[in-house]
Amino acid sequence: MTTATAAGTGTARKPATMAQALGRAMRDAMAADPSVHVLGEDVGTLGGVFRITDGLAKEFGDDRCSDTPLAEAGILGTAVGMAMYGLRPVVEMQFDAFAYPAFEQLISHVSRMRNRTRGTMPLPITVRVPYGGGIGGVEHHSDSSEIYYMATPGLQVVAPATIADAYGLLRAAIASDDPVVFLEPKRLYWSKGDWSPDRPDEVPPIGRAVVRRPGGGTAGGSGPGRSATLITYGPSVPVCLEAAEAARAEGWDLEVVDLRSLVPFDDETVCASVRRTGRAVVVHEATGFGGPGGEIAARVTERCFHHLEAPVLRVTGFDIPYPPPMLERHHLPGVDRVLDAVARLQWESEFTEGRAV
Amino acid sequence: MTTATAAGTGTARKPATMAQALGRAMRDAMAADPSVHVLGEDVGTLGGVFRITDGLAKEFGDDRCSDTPLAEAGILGTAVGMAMYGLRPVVEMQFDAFAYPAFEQLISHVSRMRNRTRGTMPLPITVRVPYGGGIGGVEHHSDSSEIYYMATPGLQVVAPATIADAYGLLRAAIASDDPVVFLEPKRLYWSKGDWSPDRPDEVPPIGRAVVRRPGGGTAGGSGPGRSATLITYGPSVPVCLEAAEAARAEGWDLEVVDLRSLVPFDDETVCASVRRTGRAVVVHEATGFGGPGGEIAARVTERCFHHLEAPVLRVTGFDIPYPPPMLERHHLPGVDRVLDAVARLQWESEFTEGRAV
Amino acid sequence: MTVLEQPGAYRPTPPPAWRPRVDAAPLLPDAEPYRLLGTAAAADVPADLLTRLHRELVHGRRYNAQATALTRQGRLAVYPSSTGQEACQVAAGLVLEERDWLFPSYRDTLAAVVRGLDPVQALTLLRGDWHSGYDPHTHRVAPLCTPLATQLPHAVGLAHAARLKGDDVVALALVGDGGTSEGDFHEALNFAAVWQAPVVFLVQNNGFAISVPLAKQTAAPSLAHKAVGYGMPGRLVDGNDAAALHRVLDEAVRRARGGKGPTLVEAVTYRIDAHTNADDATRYRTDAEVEAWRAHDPIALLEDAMRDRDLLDERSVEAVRESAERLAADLRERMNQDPVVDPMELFEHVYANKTSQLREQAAQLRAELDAETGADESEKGAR
Amino acid sequence: MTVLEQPGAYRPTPPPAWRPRVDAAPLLPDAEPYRLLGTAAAADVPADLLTRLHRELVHGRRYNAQATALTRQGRLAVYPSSTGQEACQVAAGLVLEERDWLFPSYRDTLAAVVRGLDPVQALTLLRGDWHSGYDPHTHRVAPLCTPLATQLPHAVGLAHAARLKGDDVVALALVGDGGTSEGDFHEALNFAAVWQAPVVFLVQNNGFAISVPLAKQTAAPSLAHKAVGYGMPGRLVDGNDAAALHRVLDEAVRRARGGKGPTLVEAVTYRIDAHTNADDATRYRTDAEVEAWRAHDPIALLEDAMRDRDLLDERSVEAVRESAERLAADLRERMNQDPVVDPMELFEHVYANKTSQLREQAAQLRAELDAETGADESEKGAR
Ligand SMILES: Cc1ncc(C[n+]2csc(CCOP(=O)(O)OP(=O)(O)O)c2C)c(N)n1
Ligand SMILES: Cc1ncc(C[n+]2csc(CCOP(=O)(O)OP(=O)(O)O)c2C)c(N)n1
Ligand SMILES: [Mg+2]
Ligand SMILES: [Mg+2]
Repeated sequence: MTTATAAGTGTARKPATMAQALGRAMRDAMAADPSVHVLGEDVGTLGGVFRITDGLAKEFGDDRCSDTPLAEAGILGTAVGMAMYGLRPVVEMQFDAFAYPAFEQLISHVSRMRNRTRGTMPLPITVRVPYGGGIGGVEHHSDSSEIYYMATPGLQVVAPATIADAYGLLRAAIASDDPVVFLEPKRLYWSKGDWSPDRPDEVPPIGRAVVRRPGGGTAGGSGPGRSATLITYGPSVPVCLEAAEAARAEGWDLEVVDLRSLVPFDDETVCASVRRTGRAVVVHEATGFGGPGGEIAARVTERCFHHLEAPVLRVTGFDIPYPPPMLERHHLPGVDRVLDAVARLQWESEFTEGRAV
Repeated sequence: MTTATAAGTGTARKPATMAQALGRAMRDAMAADPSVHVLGEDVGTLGGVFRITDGLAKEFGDDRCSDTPLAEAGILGTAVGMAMYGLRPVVEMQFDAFAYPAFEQLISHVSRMRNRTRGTMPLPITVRVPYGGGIGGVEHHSDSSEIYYMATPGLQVVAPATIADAYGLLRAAIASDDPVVFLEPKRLYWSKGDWSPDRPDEVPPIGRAVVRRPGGGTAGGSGPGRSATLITYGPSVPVCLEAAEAARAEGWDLEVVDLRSLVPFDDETVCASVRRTGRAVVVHEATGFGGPGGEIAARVTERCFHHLEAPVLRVTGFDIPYPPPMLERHHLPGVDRVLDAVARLQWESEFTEGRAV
Repeated sequence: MTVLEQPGAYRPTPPPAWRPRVDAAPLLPDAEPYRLLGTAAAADVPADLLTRLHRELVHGRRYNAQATALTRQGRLAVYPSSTGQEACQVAAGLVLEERDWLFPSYRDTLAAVVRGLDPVQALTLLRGDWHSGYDPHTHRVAPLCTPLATQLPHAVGLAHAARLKGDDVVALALVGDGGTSEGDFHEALNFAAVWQAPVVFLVQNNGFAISVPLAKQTAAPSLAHKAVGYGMPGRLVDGNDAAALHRVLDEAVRRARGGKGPTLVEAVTYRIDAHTNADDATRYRTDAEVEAWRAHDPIALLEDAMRDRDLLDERSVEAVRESAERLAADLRERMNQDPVVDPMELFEHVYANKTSQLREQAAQLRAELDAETGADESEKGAR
Repeated sequence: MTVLEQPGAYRPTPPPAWRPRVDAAPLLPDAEPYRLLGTAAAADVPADLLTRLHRELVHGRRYNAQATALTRQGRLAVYPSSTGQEACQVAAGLVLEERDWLFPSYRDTLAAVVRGLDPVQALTLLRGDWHSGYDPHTHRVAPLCTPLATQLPHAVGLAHAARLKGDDVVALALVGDGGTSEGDFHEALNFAAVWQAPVVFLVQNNGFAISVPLAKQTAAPSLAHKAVGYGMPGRLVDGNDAAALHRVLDEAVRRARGGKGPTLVEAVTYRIDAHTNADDATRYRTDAEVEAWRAHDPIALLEDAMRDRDLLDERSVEAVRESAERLAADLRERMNQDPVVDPMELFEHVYANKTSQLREQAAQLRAELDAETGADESEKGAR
């Protein structure tokens, strides 16, 4: 399994997993603010099926970290009521596909209550969703459903890819007065990195993308050359970093932009990179058709049309229900497919003939 | 209210409404195939809140057209069971937003059962959804949620814009062995056209777009000139036809492509038009960010990049919850906004100076 | 069901008792709806309560008539009337303390008005100028809820939160007979019972969900019989008997406040008007049925009981009617003024801070509006 | 709840009776779970039924052990064991006619196997080579359902459809105690009762939903008490007493078949293993609790009762054990073979006909696979 360590800073003096960083973020938020409450299925005694909430019930009591009855609409619906009364609920959906029963509450209430009440009743709810595949989960355990949330005004949609972001973005999500769908790439839960729980790194706020890997040779706006931008987020960030590394061998110089949040979307950072490179590939696990990549490609194209040497391409999951474990590797966008897409970015125009694509 | 008559064929010898055509489609399907069953809230005695199922319970009995208890997941979930036993349920969701409670059944079962069972258990279910705005409905009565369905592999997504299509596509949807989300543009329910219930027009199958308005002057592939393609569907088709008419005055020659179905998507027809015109605007009511337009713009760009004189633009609803009745006209994409977008298609390059944009 | 007789003595070690079994009997509703008016016990209802109820019922009926009239004048987009159900509305509006919360559906503007909300604010959704016309905190009235039964978990969550904070707050949530079929009803009641949340669920069983009669909605002996399945008491009450309703709700609210958990109350009533002004009720019910229910009118029931106790005379009836007319006139007048709507507000409340695309879109609309105004101005100038 | 006494005689015209009121009493479960084994009535259970139940219980236990072992060998991705719940599984698997339908959850592969499904096919989902390993029509077993309670409306719809078609078919749907909290449970039971669909709901109340004990799941006297709220009978049965379960389910199936509508059966049992092999049950329950339930083991219970009637001796026990071993060995052997998976199948069943983009994507994967094979071949060639 690919890990996020590629983005880390070297010697793992204090190696931490993303799971630990997420748990710590909730712990610190609960310690700092008594209105933060965690609820969901198995989040208490068990500490969650991924153990992300481990220890919270013990430290803060069952009332602050509560096992609920097994009903996702009920969980989110009661969280709405709690938020109406001034609490900051952090809700865990056990797996991505098990958030679907809560869809009506999410769309018709969570996303709209602030607007409905002219700002007088914001709902500071964080909906944590372990999402994506790559862990060998059977049906319904590997969905990537971010487009459903992205397409719903009123929701923020956040997906960390690094351990520092897992902590920093989750703290920011809990502190946000707007509801946040917080997508935790479950196959990065056990990725390790150098991170200090006592002095967690400052990270940019929700709504800001970061260039995880600047285009080496051509950085600084020196024009397209043999460079391109990989636009990605969540579990695909490590894949893109690996692809960018591998691409050096082919003579490509790839920037990797980690979106960090899909809503708000950071056009500025993304478009600055694409204007630098002139080419872009969007990479995500979710299915392609109607998925996030369409929006991203379309808005980049609207804004950077005259800088583009080639259409923005997409490397995504196939347009199929998520496959069973034995076949998922064929579905997931991996390094090879990213490199294939890069190769299709119409380099011919600038080629010295004879170099293979 | 704009109507679809613009697409009609002249003297309304037998004027029919889209509502009538839809009702007739169900009636004829039920008469032709005893396995077709209609179910939903108020579809029986009342004939539905839009009267689309009027008369069906009387003609075919309560068992063929049944009022259900008030529970959308229950309606769709029992329809799944009925389809498992060989029936062809046609389910009515009373309004677009009231389909959300059925989301889990739709995503986790309706869309996946065929795939799950390796094709041995297809689910020929039609989910009729009165959708979109423009009827002065209060909150939750005007949503456009097609992206949620488009992004879900296994579902077909159909949206008629004409009376002939309302009938023909609904018959095709009911006859389809795959589940279909059938989006009925509710503000076109009372649009009138010349249509014969006894000899309904043949229409192309689901999955085929049609050019509703060919580019007059430049038709036949004579290159871009001052032409562009409006790509649209459902309630925005009449808007685009009106815009195309108005655009003549500005010297623009616009083709209007009616997608008819979002899934399957007819790349061929759409791209052929865009290659002819070199410019395109996607028009729909749904919100822009993460909406259908992103996918459409992205795939057109992927396929037609070197034919494009300008980026594919989008004219959509704003990225806000659907507005209250008194403000909805500001939200809905109308003729003016379509023309504005057309004007922004970077015509400068081919301009004789001095002509205003 | 005792189709199979429980056989005699049991010899093996019985399985461990793993939970306290509560006794089901006290949770079951009585077979007949609870009633006060028209019974001997009506004599014990405090006179001032009856007077208050009467005043609100008469005002409420007039309010419903006025709101319906406003739909005909195009001043309301739609109105779901509570005519015939005023007793439920009034009792729900009166039974709570100021610090408590009310969770109404689209049909329950009257309850909100009884609780103190300005009717113009209460009608904002139905007028069409915004989704909700009031700050929920001012009168502790949640926004009118349209997606059926979805407000119930909100009420549970709020009541639970209040209890966690140590506040003495009860939530009262309204739902229709149709709404009880939704999954959210089930989940809300279950959470409430497990959490022992201080919440009262009032089902206004008005016999229909739009056109669908109760018999197609449920096969249960009564909706109140659902309560035992969650471990909370279920009460059945005559929904047209304002005094009975007030007493049953008051009892349930006290129970909740006392830490004894939630109650489900089913009020059997009838929707005299069509579902909304847009509905044609003759398609699914007979005039005879409506007439039979008119004979069990909540105002008439109360007035009879008050006359029995000499609490009502022509003068006092007239006085209440007059004040109802004044309220109606005021409502009519204020609703006849065009509300001030600002299209730019569409972008204001989607998020705490506008996203960049909302800023772009707001600028676009601003420009369009300016162009419109500019065109108007120059047109005016030209004339 | 009779906090408020129903007052005396009622004078006004009572409101019209608008629906037939059913009597609640027969719908309520008994306070104690129904039991046969260990009671005098066990003597009347047909000997061949007991022998059949015994054989299946022993096979079932061995099956569970084998499947769990296969997770350790990496041959199953995950296994939710039904050890301790075999009586529910076996009774559910045996009680139906061939034409009837079974709706299992992820935990109910054993019931499907008892019904005749090949265990290798039943385990396909959990092995990870496809989402479902069998054609549901061959044994009339719906695909194992993972999203909790979502299979219940399917069972209702299927049973309803069969009845509409005039077919004499009953559906039996399994769900866990946790699953009863989902909205789909509520909606399914309500539809079933309103439609009088021939369906039986069997709740395997094994005390836990993963780590969450029943007391945090419901405050109800029992889960069977939910039935009255839908207007169907609720039965409570000892879920470790195979004979009692078989009788109660048989009765419910007959009732459904006879057009008398649905039944809710709650079987009180216990999950002896962890939730799945991936779960650590020591985090949320004590060994003492598990041991107490082991003392109420379904196989031991049945064997004791059979010994009382001289229906079991060492030889017959040994024979059953041996056949169980043969089944396990066969399962082990067949599961140890790598299943044939074809990546191209990913695109085959999404729609009846592939969309153009699925064709494109299939071509892409085909090319990738060919390239891989090509690379392999040339590597081989080089060696
Ligand atoms: C989730 C959902 N589905 C459907 C509707 C459409 N709808 C509005 S009112 C109504 C009937 C409600 O009946 P009931 O709960 O008895 O309340 P009543 O209108 O009688 O007060 C329906 C189906 C809705 N508002 N929400
Ligand atoms: C809709 C949904 N939410 C959450 C889950 C995750 N999950 C799988 S099993 C389980 C517990 C189920 O408990 P119960 O219904 O009692 O059945 P048991 O596992 O005890 O047989 C949970 C929460 C799921 N499968 N589906
Ligand atoms: Mg009603
Ligand atoms: Mg359980």
